[in-house]
Amino acid sequence: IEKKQMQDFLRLYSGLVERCFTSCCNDFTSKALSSKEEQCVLNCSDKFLKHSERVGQRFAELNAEAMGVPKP
Amino acid sequence: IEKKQMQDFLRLYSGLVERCFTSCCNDFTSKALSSKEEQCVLNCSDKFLKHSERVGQRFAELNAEAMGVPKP
Amino acid sequence: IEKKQMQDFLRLYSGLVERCFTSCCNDFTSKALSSKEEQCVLNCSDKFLKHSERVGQRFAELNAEAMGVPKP
Amino acid sequence: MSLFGRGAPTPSGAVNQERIEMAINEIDMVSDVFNRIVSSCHSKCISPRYAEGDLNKGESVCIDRCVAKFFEVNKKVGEKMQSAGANA
Amino acid sequence: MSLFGRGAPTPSGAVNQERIEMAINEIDMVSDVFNRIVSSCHSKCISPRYAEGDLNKGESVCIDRCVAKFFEVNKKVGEKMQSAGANA
Amino acid sequence: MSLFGRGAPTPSGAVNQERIEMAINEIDMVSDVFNRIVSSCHSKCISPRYAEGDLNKGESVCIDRCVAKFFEVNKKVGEKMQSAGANA
Repeated sequence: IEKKQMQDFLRLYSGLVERCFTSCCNDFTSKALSSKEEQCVLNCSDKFLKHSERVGQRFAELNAEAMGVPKP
Repeated sequence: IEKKQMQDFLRLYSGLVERCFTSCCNDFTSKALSSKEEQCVLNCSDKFLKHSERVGQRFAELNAEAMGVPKP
Repeated sequence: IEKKQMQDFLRLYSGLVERCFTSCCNDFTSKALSSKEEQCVLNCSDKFLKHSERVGQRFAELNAEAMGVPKP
Repeated sequence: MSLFGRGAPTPSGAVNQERIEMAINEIDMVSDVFNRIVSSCHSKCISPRYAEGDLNKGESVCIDRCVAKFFEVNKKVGEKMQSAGANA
Repeated sequence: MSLFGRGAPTPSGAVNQERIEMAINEIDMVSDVFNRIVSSCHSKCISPRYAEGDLNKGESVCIDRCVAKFFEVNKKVGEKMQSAGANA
Repeated sequence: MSLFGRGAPTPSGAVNQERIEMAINEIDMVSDVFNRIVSSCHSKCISPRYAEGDLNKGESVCIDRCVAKFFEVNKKVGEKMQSAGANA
Protein backbone atom coordinates (compact mmCIF):
# COMPACT_ATOMS: atom_id res chain seq x y z
CA ILE A 1 0.00 0.00 0.00
CA GLU A 2 2.98 2.27 0.65
CA LYS A 3 4.15 1.21 -2.78
CA LYS A 4 0.78 2.25 -4.21
CA GLN A 5 1.07 5.71 -2.68
CA MET A 6 4.59 6.04 -4.03
CA GLN A 7 3.31 5.13 -7.47
CA ASP A 8 0.47 7.62 -7.23
CA PHE A 9 2.89 10.31 -6.16
CA LEU A 10 5.22 9.57 -9.05
CA ARG A 11 2.37 9.61 -11.50
CA LEU A 12 1.17 12.95 -10.15
CA TYR A 13 4.71 14.21 -10.43
CA SER A 14 5.25 13.15 -14.00
CA GLY A 15 1.80 14.46 -14.94
CA LEU A 16 2.81 17.82 -13.51
CA VAL A 17 6.05 17.85 -15.48
CA GLU A 18 4.19 17.04 -18.68
CA ARG A 19 1.54 19.67 -18.08
CA CYS A 20 4.00 22.46 -17.27
CA PHE A 21 6.23 21.49 -20.16
CA THR A 22 3.27 21.63 -22.53
CA SER A 23 2.09 25.01 -21.24
CA CYS A 24 5.46 26.71 -20.90
CA CYS A 25 7.75 25.40 -23.61
CA ASN A 26 6.94 26.39 -27.15
CA ASP A 27 10.24 27.54 -28.51
CA PHE A 28 12.48 24.83 -29.86
CA THR A 29 15.14 27.00 -31.45
CA SER A 30 17.26 26.16 -28.42
CA LYS A 31 17.56 23.14 -26.15
CA ALA A 32 18.13 25.23 -23.03
CA LEU A 33 15.24 26.60 -20.98
CA SER A 34 14.96 30.38 -21.37
CA SER A 35 14.60 32.35 -18.13
CA LYS A 36 11.02 33.13 -19.13
CA GLU A 37 10.24 29.44 -19.66
CA GLU A 38 11.93 28.59 -16.38
CA GLN A 39 9.84 31.11 -14.46
CA CYS A 40 6.72 29.78 -16.13
CA VAL A 41 7.61 26.22 -15.14
CA LEU A 42 8.25 27.22 -11.54
CA ASN A 43 4.95 29.11 -11.29
CA CYS A 44 3.12 26.33 -13.07
CA SER A 45 4.34 23.60 -10.74
CA ASP A 46 3.81 25.81 -7.70
CA LYS A 47 0.27 26.50 -8.78
CA PHE A 48 -0.39 22.90 -9.69
CA LEU A 49 0.63 21.70 -6.24
CA LYS A 50 -1.55 24.31 -4.54
CA HIS A 51 -4.36 23.38 -6.87
CA SER A 52 -4.02 19.67 -6.07
CA GLU A 53 -3.88 20.42 -2.37
CA ARG A 54 -7.05 22.48 -2.50
CA VAL A 55 -8.83 19.85 -4.57
CA GLY A 56 -7.67 17.29 -2.00
CA GLN A 57 -9.20 19.28 0.87
CA ARG A 58 -12.56 19.68 -0.85
CA PHE A 59 -12.46 16.08 -1.98
CA ALA A 60 -11.91 14.87 1.57
CA GLU A 61 -14.74 17.03 2.92
CA LEU A 62 -17.20 15.97 0.26
CA ASN A 63 -16.17 12.35 0.60
CA ALA A 64 -16.81 12.51 4.33
CA GLU A 65 -20.25 14.05 3.69
CA ALA A 66 -21.07 11.36 1.17
CA MET A 67 -20.18 8.48 3.52
CA GLY A 68 -22.98 6.01 3.84
CA VAL A 69 -24.32 6.92 0.42
CA PRO A 70 -24.39 3.78 -1.76
CA LYS A 71 -21.51 3.69 -4.19
CA PRO A 72 -22.28 4.06 -7.88
CA ILE B 1 -11.05 -11.92 -13.80
CA GLU B 2 -14.30 -10.75 -12.24
CA LYS B 3 -12.20 -8.16 -10.45
CA LYS B 4 -10.76 -7.09 -13.79
CA GLN B 5 -14.23 -6.58 -15.25
CA MET B 6 -15.26 -4.61 -12.20
CA GLN B 7 -12.23 -2.40 -12.64
CA ASP B 8 -12.97 -1.91 -16.33
CA PHE B 9 -16.52 -1.00 -15.51
CA LEU B 10 -15.45 1.51 -12.89
CA ARG B 11 -12.95 3.06 -15.26
CA LEU B 12 -15.61 3.38 -17.95
CA TYR B 13 -17.89 4.91 -15.38
CA SER B 14 -15.43 7.49 -14.14
CA GLY B 15 -14.42 8.30 -17.73
CA LEU B 16 -18.06 8.94 -18.49
CA VAL B 17 -18.42 11.25 -15.50
CA GLU B 18 -15.32 13.18 -16.53
CA ARG B 19 -16.45 13.48 -20.12
CA CYS B 20 -19.95 14.68 -19.30
CA PHE B 21 -18.66 17.04 -16.65
CA THR B 22 -16.25 18.56 -19.16
CA SER B 23 -18.90 18.95 -21.86
CA CYS B 24 -21.75 20.16 -19.70
CA CYS B 25 -20.33 22.23 -16.85
CA ASN B 26 -18.81 25.55 -17.77
CA ASP B 27 -20.34 27.90 -15.28
CA PHE B 28 -18.57 28.12 -11.94
CA THR B 29 -20.45 31.04 -10.49
CA SER B 30 -22.36 28.47 -8.44
CA LYS B 31 -21.50 25.11 -6.95
CA ALA B 32 -24.93 23.63 -7.63
CA LEU B 33 -25.80 22.05 -10.96
CA SER B 34 -28.23 24.22 -12.94
CA SER B 35 -31.24 22.41 -14.40
CA LYS B 36 -29.75 22.96 -17.85
CA GLU B 37 -26.47 21.40 -16.79
CA GLU B 38 -28.30 18.52 -15.16
CA GLN B 39 -30.28 17.79 -18.30
CA CYS B 40 -27.09 17.93 -20.34
CA VAL B 41 -25.38 15.48 -17.99
CA LEU B 42 -28.31 13.07 -18.15
CA ASN B 43 -28.42 13.19 -21.95
CA CYS B 44 -24.66 12.94 -22.17
CA SER B 45 -24.43 9.83 -20.01
CA ASP B 46 -27.42 8.28 -21.71
CA LYS B 47 -25.87 8.86 -25.09
CA PHE B 48 -22.46 7.71 -23.96
CA LEU B 49 -23.86 4.39 -22.76
CA LYS B 50 -25.73 3.87 -26.03
CA HIS B 51 -22.60 4.83 -27.92
CA SER B 52 -20.47 2.34 -25.95
CA GLU B 53 -23.04 -0.35 -26.46
CA ARG B 54 -23.12 0.20 -30.21
CA VAL B 55 -19.34 0.27 -30.42
CA GLY B 56 -19.32 -2.95 -28.41
CA GLN B 57 -21.66 -4.66 -30.90
CA ARG B 58 -19.60 -3.63 -33.93
CA PHE B 59 -16.41 -4.48 -32.09
CA ALA B 60 -17.65 -7.98 -31.32
CA GLU B 61 -18.75 -8.55 -34.94
CA LEU B 62 -15.48 -7.30 -36.42
CA ASN B 63 -13.46 -9.23 -33.86
CA ALA B 64 -15.29 -12.40 -34.79
CA GLU B 65 -14.61 -11.74 -38.48
CA ALA B 66 -10.95 -11.10 -37.77
CA MET B 67 -10.48 -14.39 -35.86
CA GLY B 68 -7.64 -16.40 -37.21
CA VAL B 69 -5.90 -13.33 -38.56
CA PRO B 70 -2.42 -13.10 -37.00
CA LYS B 71 -2.29 -10.57 -34.18
CA PRO B 72 -0.32 -7.36 -34.74
CA ILE C 1 9.72 -8.41 -17.04
CA GLU C 2 9.43 -9.75 -20.58
CA LYS C 3 5.70 -9.53 -20.07
CA LYS C 4 6.07 -5.89 -19.01
CA GLN C 5 7.96 -5.07 -22.21
CA MET C 6 5.34 -6.85 -24.24
CA GLN C 7 2.67 -4.77 -22.54
CA ASP C 8 4.58 -1.57 -23.15
CA PHE C 9 5.00 -2.47 -26.78
CA LEU C 10 1.31 -3.21 -27.18
CA ARG C 11 0.37 0.03 -25.49
CA LEU C 12 2.72 1.96 -27.77
CA TYR C 13 1.19 0.16 -30.70
CA SER C 14 -2.40 0.89 -29.80
CA GLY C 15 -1.49 4.50 -28.99
CA LEU C 16 -0.02 4.78 -32.46
CA VAL C 17 -3.14 3.36 -34.06
CA GLU C 18 -5.33 5.78 -32.15
CA ARG C 19 -3.14 8.75 -33.00
CA CYS C 20 -2.96 8.00 -36.72
CA PHE C 21 -6.65 7.21 -36.86
CA THR C 22 -7.45 10.55 -35.23
CA SER C 23 -5.15 12.52 -37.55
CA CYS C 24 -5.98 10.78 -40.79
CA CYS C 25 -9.61 9.70 -40.71
CA ASN C 26 -12.20 12.42 -40.81
CA ASP C 27 -14.58 11.23 -43.45
CA PHE C 28 -17.27 8.85 -42.26
CA THR C 29 -19.39 8.76 -45.39
CA SER C 30 -17.78 5.39 -46.05
CA LYS C 31 -16.50 2.59 -43.86
CA ALA C 32 -13.59 1.79 -46.17
CA LEU C 33 -10.28 3.63 -45.95
CA SER C 34 -9.77 5.95 -48.94
CA SER C 35 -6.38 5.69 -50.65
CA LYS C 36 -5.57 9.15 -49.30
CA GLU C 37 -6.41 8.08 -45.76
CA GLU C 38 -4.41 4.91 -46.19
CA GLN C 39 -1.33 6.82 -47.35
CA CYS C 40 -1.72 9.19 -44.44
CA VAL C 41 -1.91 6.28 -41.98
CA LEU C 42 1.19 4.65 -43.45
CA ASN C 43 3.17 7.88 -43.31
CA CYS C 44 1.87 8.64 -39.85
CA SER C 45 2.87 5.30 -38.38
CA ASP C 46 6.20 5.38 -40.19
CA LYS C 47 6.91 8.80 -38.81
CA PHE C 48 5.71 7.90 -35.35
CA LEU C 49 8.08 4.96 -35.16
CA LYS C 50 11.00 7.08 -36.31
CA HIS C 51 9.99 9.73 -33.84
CA SER C 52 9.84 7.23 -30.96
CA GLU C 53 13.18 5.80 -31.95
CA ARG C 54 14.82 9.21 -32.00
CA VAL C 55 13.25 10.15 -28.67
CA GLY C 56 14.53 6.83 -27.32
CA GLN C 57 18.10 7.61 -28.41
CA ARG C 58 18.10 11.07 -26.83
CA PHE C 59 16.37 9.69 -23.75
CA ALA C 60 19.04 7.04 -23.29
CA GLU C 61 21.85 9.58 -23.71
CA LEU C 62 20.36 12.07 -21.30
CA ASN C 63 19.53 9.34 -18.81
CA ALA C 64 23.12 8.15 -18.91
CA GLU C 65 24.31 11.73 -18.33
CA ALA C 66 21.92 12.15 -15.44
CA MET C 67 23.07 8.97 -13.67
CA GLY C 68 24.11 9.65 -10.13
CA VAL C 69 21.85 12.69 -9.92
CA PRO C 70 19.35 12.15 -7.06
CA LYS C 71 15.93 11.15 -8.30
CA PRO C 72 13.06 13.62 -7.91
CA MET D 1 -13.71 -16.09 -5.86
CA SER D 2 -10.19 -14.90 -5.22
CA LEU D 3 -7.51 -14.82 -7.82
CA PHE D 4 -5.08 -16.17 -5.29
CA GLY D 5 -7.27 -18.66 -3.49
CA ARG D 6 -5.64 -22.11 -3.42
CA GLY D 7 -8.09 -23.88 -1.22
CA ALA D 8 -7.48 -24.44 2.49
CA PRO D 9 -3.70 -24.73 3.07
CA THR D 10 -2.91 -21.14 4.07
CA PRO D 11 -5.98 -19.80 5.90
CA SER D 12 -4.85 -16.54 7.47
CA GLY D 13 -2.24 -15.72 4.83
CA ALA D 14 -4.72 -16.09 1.98
CA VAL D 15 -7.25 -13.87 3.68
CA ASN D 16 -4.72 -11.11 4.23
CA GLN D 17 -3.70 -11.30 0.62
CA GLU D 18 -7.29 -10.92 -0.50
CA ARG D 19 -7.98 -8.02 1.80
CA ILE D 20 -4.87 -6.26 0.62
CA GLU D 21 -6.00 -6.79 -2.97
CA MET D 22 -9.37 -5.27 -2.23
CA ALA D 23 -7.89 -2.33 -0.39
CA ILE D 24 -5.56 -1.66 -3.30
CA ASN D 25 -8.44 -1.80 -5.74
CA GLU D 26 -10.41 0.71 -3.74
CA ILE D 27 -7.42 3.04 -3.44
CA ASP D 28 -6.94 2.68 -7.18
CA MET D 29 -10.51 3.72 -7.83
CA VAL D 30 -10.52 6.68 -5.47
CA SER D 31 -7.24 7.92 -6.82
CA ASP D 32 -8.53 7.53 -10.37
CA VAL D 33 -11.50 9.78 -9.55
CA PHE D 34 -9.29 12.20 -7.66
CA ASN D 35 -6.89 12.50 -10.57
CA ARG D 36 -9.75 13.14 -12.96
CA ILE D 37 -11.02 15.93 -10.73
CA VAL D 38 -7.55 17.46 -10.43
CA SER D 39 -7.22 17.41 -14.19
CA SER D 40 -10.75 18.60 -15.07
CA CYS D 41 -10.79 21.42 -12.55
CA HIS D 42 -7.31 22.49 -13.58
CA SER D 43 -8.56 22.90 -17.15
CA LYS D 44 -11.69 24.72 -15.99
CA CYS D 45 -10.17 27.03 -13.39
CA ILE D 46 -6.46 27.64 -13.86
CA SER D 47 -5.36 30.17 -16.44
CA PRO D 48 -2.41 28.77 -18.40
CA ARG D 49 -0.41 31.99 -18.34
CA TYR D 50 1.39 31.27 -15.06
CA ALA D 51 2.32 34.85 -14.24
CA GLU D 52 2.49 33.89 -10.57
CA GLY D 53 2.72 30.73 -8.45
CA ASP D 54 -0.18 31.38 -6.10
CA LEU D 55 -3.81 30.62 -6.69
CA ASN D 56 -5.66 33.89 -7.02
CA LYS D 57 -9.04 34.48 -5.38
CA GLY D 58 -11.03 33.69 -8.53
CA GLU D 59 -9.16 30.46 -9.13
CA SER D 60 -9.61 29.33 -5.52
CA VAL D 61 -13.35 29.92 -5.56
CA CYS D 62 -13.61 28.23 -8.95
CA ILE D 63 -11.81 25.14 -7.63
CA ASP D 64 -14.17 24.80 -4.66
CA ARG D 65 -17.23 24.99 -6.89
CA CYS D 66 -15.68 22.79 -9.52
CA VAL D 67 -15.00 19.95 -7.09
CA ALA D 68 -18.50 20.23 -5.64
CA LYS D 69 -20.03 20.19 -9.11
CA PHE D 70 -17.98 17.18 -10.13
CA PHE D 71 -19.37 15.31 -7.13
CA GLU D 72 -22.89 16.33 -8.15
CA VAL D 73 -22.32 15.03 -11.66
CA ASN D 74 -20.88 11.83 -10.26
CA LYS D 75 -23.99 11.37 -8.12
CA LYS D 76 -26.43 12.08 -10.97
CA VAL D 77 -24.67 9.67 -13.28
CA GLY D 78 -24.57 7.03 -10.55
CA GLU D 79 -28.32 7.36 -9.95
CA LYS D 80 -28.98 7.18 -13.66
CA MET D 81 -26.95 4.03 -14.06
CA GLN D 82 -28.55 2.35 -11.10
CA SER D 83 -32.03 2.99 -12.47
CA ALA D 84 -30.86 1.88 -15.92
CA GLY D 85 -29.47 -1.30 -14.32
CA ALA D 86 -32.78 -1.87 -12.53
CA ASN D 87 -34.74 -1.58 -15.80
CA ALA D 88 -32.37 -3.72 -17.84
CA MET E 1 9.67 -17.69 -18.03
CA SER E 2 6.94 -16.93 -15.57
CA LEU E 3 7.11 -14.20 -13.02
CA PHE E 4 5.72 -16.57 -10.48
CA GLY E 5 7.55 -19.72 -11.42
CA ARG E 6 9.34 -21.18 -8.39
CA GLY E 7 10.60 -24.38 -9.92
CA ALA E 8 8.83 -27.68 -9.44
CA PRO E 9 7.12 -27.62 -6.00
CA THR E 10 3.59 -26.50 -7.05
CA PRO E 11 2.97 -27.89 -10.53
CA SER E 12 -0.75 -27.39 -11.05
CA GLY E 13 -0.96 -24.25 -8.94
CA ALA E 14 1.81 -22.51 -10.84
CA VAL E 15 0.28 -23.35 -14.18
CA ASN E 16 -3.09 -21.97 -13.20
CA GLN E 17 -1.48 -18.80 -11.96
CA GLU E 18 0.32 -18.37 -15.24
CA ARG E 19 -2.75 -18.98 -17.33
CA ILE E 20 -4.73 -16.52 -15.30
CA GLU E 21 -1.97 -13.95 -15.78
CA MET E 22 -2.05 -14.46 -19.53
CA ALA E 23 -5.80 -14.25 -19.69
CA ILE E 24 -5.73 -11.03 -17.72
CA ASN E 25 -3.11 -9.57 -20.03
CA GLU E 26 -5.18 -10.36 -23.04
CA ILE E 27 -8.30 -8.88 -21.51
CA ASP E 28 -6.25 -5.81 -20.63
CA MET E 29 -5.14 -5.43 -24.20
CA VAL E 30 -8.54 -5.92 -25.78
CA SER E 31 -10.14 -3.54 -23.33
CA ASP E 32 -7.39 -0.97 -24.02
CA VAL E 33 -8.20 -1.10 -27.73
CA PHE E 34 -11.93 -1.07 -27.05
CA ASN E 35 -11.61 2.00 -24.84
CA ARG E 36 -9.58 3.81 -27.48
CA ILE E 37 -12.26 3.10 -30.07
CA VAL E 38 -15.02 4.26 -27.74
CA SER E 39 -13.14 7.46 -27.11
CA SER E 40 -12.03 8.16 -30.71
CA CYS E 41 -15.41 7.44 -32.24
CA HIS E 42 -17.14 9.49 -29.58
CA SER E 43 -14.99 12.48 -30.60
CA LYS E 44 -15.60 11.84 -34.28
CA CYS E 45 -19.32 11.07 -34.22
CA ILE E 46 -21.12 12.48 -31.19
CA SER E 47 -22.08 16.13 -31.18
CA PRO E 48 -21.27 17.61 -27.77
CA ARG E 49 -24.49 19.57 -27.47
CA TYR E 50 -26.47 16.78 -25.83
CA ALA E 51 -29.92 18.06 -26.70
CA GLU E 52 -31.24 14.51 -26.40
CA GLY E 53 -30.16 11.19 -24.90
CA ASP E 54 -30.66 8.98 -27.94
CA LEU E 55 -28.24 8.41 -30.76
CA ASN E 56 -29.66 10.01 -33.87
CA LYS E 57 -29.51 8.30 -37.27
CA GLY E 58 -26.40 10.18 -38.42
CA GLU E 59 -24.53 9.40 -35.22
CA SER E 60 -25.44 5.72 -35.39
CA VAL E 61 -24.22 5.33 -38.96
CA CYS E 62 -21.10 7.30 -38.16
CA ILE E 63 -20.31 4.97 -35.24
CA ASP E 64 -20.61 1.86 -37.42
CA ARG E 65 -18.27 3.26 -40.03
CA CYS E 66 -15.92 4.67 -37.45
CA VAL E 67 -15.43 1.31 -35.71
CA ALA E 68 -14.91 -0.42 -39.06
CA LYS E 69 -12.38 2.21 -40.12
CA PHE E 70 -10.51 1.93 -36.84
CA PHE E 71 -10.17 -1.81 -37.44
CA GLU E 72 -8.85 -1.09 -40.95
CA VAL E 73 -6.28 1.31 -39.57
CA ASN E 74 -5.31 -1.21 -36.93
CA LYS E 75 -4.78 -3.81 -39.63
CA LYS E 76 -2.74 -1.52 -41.89
CA VAL E 77 -0.50 -0.46 -39.04
CA GLY E 78 -0.06 -4.07 -37.95
CA GLU E 79 0.96 -5.12 -41.47
CA LYS E 80 3.37 -2.22 -41.70
CA MET E 81 5.00 -3.09 -38.41
CA GLN E 82 5.33 -6.74 -39.31
CA SER E 83 7.07 -5.92 -42.56
CA ALA E 84 9.25 -3.37 -40.72
CA GLY E 85 10.11 -6.06 -38.19
CA ALA E 86 10.95 -8.48 -41.01
CA ASN E 87 13.35 -5.97 -42.59
CA ALA E 88 15.03 -4.90 -39.36
CA MET F 1 7.57 -3.74 4.16
CA SER F 2 6.69 -6.03 1.30
CA LEU F 3 3.21 -6.69 0.12
CA PHE F 4 4.07 -10.34 -0.18
CA GLY F 5 6.15 -10.83 2.96
CA ARG F 6 4.77 -13.67 5.04
CA GLY F 7 7.47 -13.87 7.67
CA ALA F 8 10.33 -16.34 7.51
CA PRO F 9 9.10 -19.49 5.69
CA THR F 10 10.33 -18.72 2.13
CA PRO F 11 13.55 -16.72 2.46
CA SER F 12 15.05 -16.72 -1.02
CA GLY F 13 11.73 -16.93 -2.85
CA ALA F 14 10.31 -13.94 -1.02
CA VAL F 15 13.35 -11.82 -1.72
CA ASN F 16 13.25 -12.55 -5.43
CA GLN F 17 9.59 -11.69 -5.53
CA GLU F 18 10.29 -8.36 -3.85
CA ARG F 19 13.15 -7.50 -6.13
CA ILE F 20 11.11 -8.32 -9.18
CA GLU F 21 8.33 -6.10 -7.86
CA MET F 22 10.74 -3.23 -7.39
CA ALA F 23 12.30 -3.67 -10.80
CA ILE F 24 8.86 -3.67 -12.39
CA ASN F 25 7.91 -0.50 -10.55
CA GLU F 26 10.99 1.25 -11.77
CA ILE F 27 10.45 0.12 -15.35
CA ASP F 28 6.86 1.32 -15.01
CA MET F 29 8.01 4.74 -13.94
CA VAL F 30 10.67 5.16 -16.59
CA SER F 31 8.31 3.99 -19.30
CA ASP F 32 5.64 6.40 -18.01
CA VAL F 33 8.08 9.31 -18.39
CA PHE F 34 9.27 8.04 -21.75
CA ASN F 35 5.72 7.79 -23.06
CA ARG F 36 4.95 11.30 -21.90
CA ILE F 37 8.00 12.61 -23.73
CA VAL F 38 7.08 10.72 -26.90
CA SER F 39 3.61 12.18 -26.74
CA SER F 40 4.56 15.76 -25.80
CA CYS F 41 7.35 16.05 -28.34
CA HIS F 42 5.16 14.51 -31.01
CA SER F 43 2.63 17.29 -30.43
CA LYS F 44 5.32 19.96 -30.37
CA CYS F 45 7.42 18.82 -33.33
CA ILE F 46 5.53 16.64 -35.79
CA SER F 47 3.28 18.30 -38.32
CA PRO F 48 0.01 16.35 -38.56
CA ARG F 49 -0.18 16.49 -42.33
CA TYR F 50 1.81 13.30 -42.94
CA ALA F 51 2.81 14.04 -46.50
CA GLU F 52 5.78 11.73 -46.07
CA GLY F 53 6.95 9.01 -43.69
CA ASP F 54 10.40 10.35 -42.89
CA LEU F 55 11.29 12.89 -40.26
CA ASN F 56 12.43 16.04 -42.01
CA LYS F 57 15.43 18.05 -40.83
CA GLY F 58 13.35 20.55 -38.84
CA GLU F 59 11.40 17.82 -37.08
CA SER F 60 14.57 15.93 -36.18
CA VAL F 61 16.24 18.97 -34.66
CA CYS F 62 13.05 19.87 -32.85
CA ILE F 63 12.84 16.40 -31.31
CA ASP F 64 16.41 16.58 -29.99
CA ARG F 65 15.78 19.94 -28.34
CA CYS F 66 12.37 18.92 -27.11
CA VAL F 67 13.69 15.86 -25.27
CA ALA F 68 16.52 17.91 -23.74
CA LYS F 69 14.08 20.59 -22.63
CA PHE F 70 11.73 18.05 -21.12
CA PHE F 71 14.62 16.73 -19.03
CA GLU F 72 15.40 20.29 -17.94
CA VAL F 73 11.81 20.84 -16.88
CA ASN F 74 11.82 17.53 -15.07
CA LYS F 75 14.94 18.60 -13.17
CA LYS F 76 13.61 22.03 -12.26
CA VAL F 77 10.34 20.60 -11.00
CA GLY F 78 12.22 17.96 -9.03
CA GLU F 79 14.40 20.58 -7.36
CA LYS F 80 11.37 22.67 -6.55
CA MET F 81 9.54 19.78 -4.98
CA GLN F 82 12.53 18.76 -2.93
CA SER F 83 12.92 22.25 -1.51
CA ALA F 84 9.14 22.41 -0.92
CA GLY F 85 9.40 19.07 0.88
CA ALA F 86 12.28 20.39 2.98
CA ASN F 87 10.26 23.43 4.06
CA ALA F 88 7.04 21.56 4.75
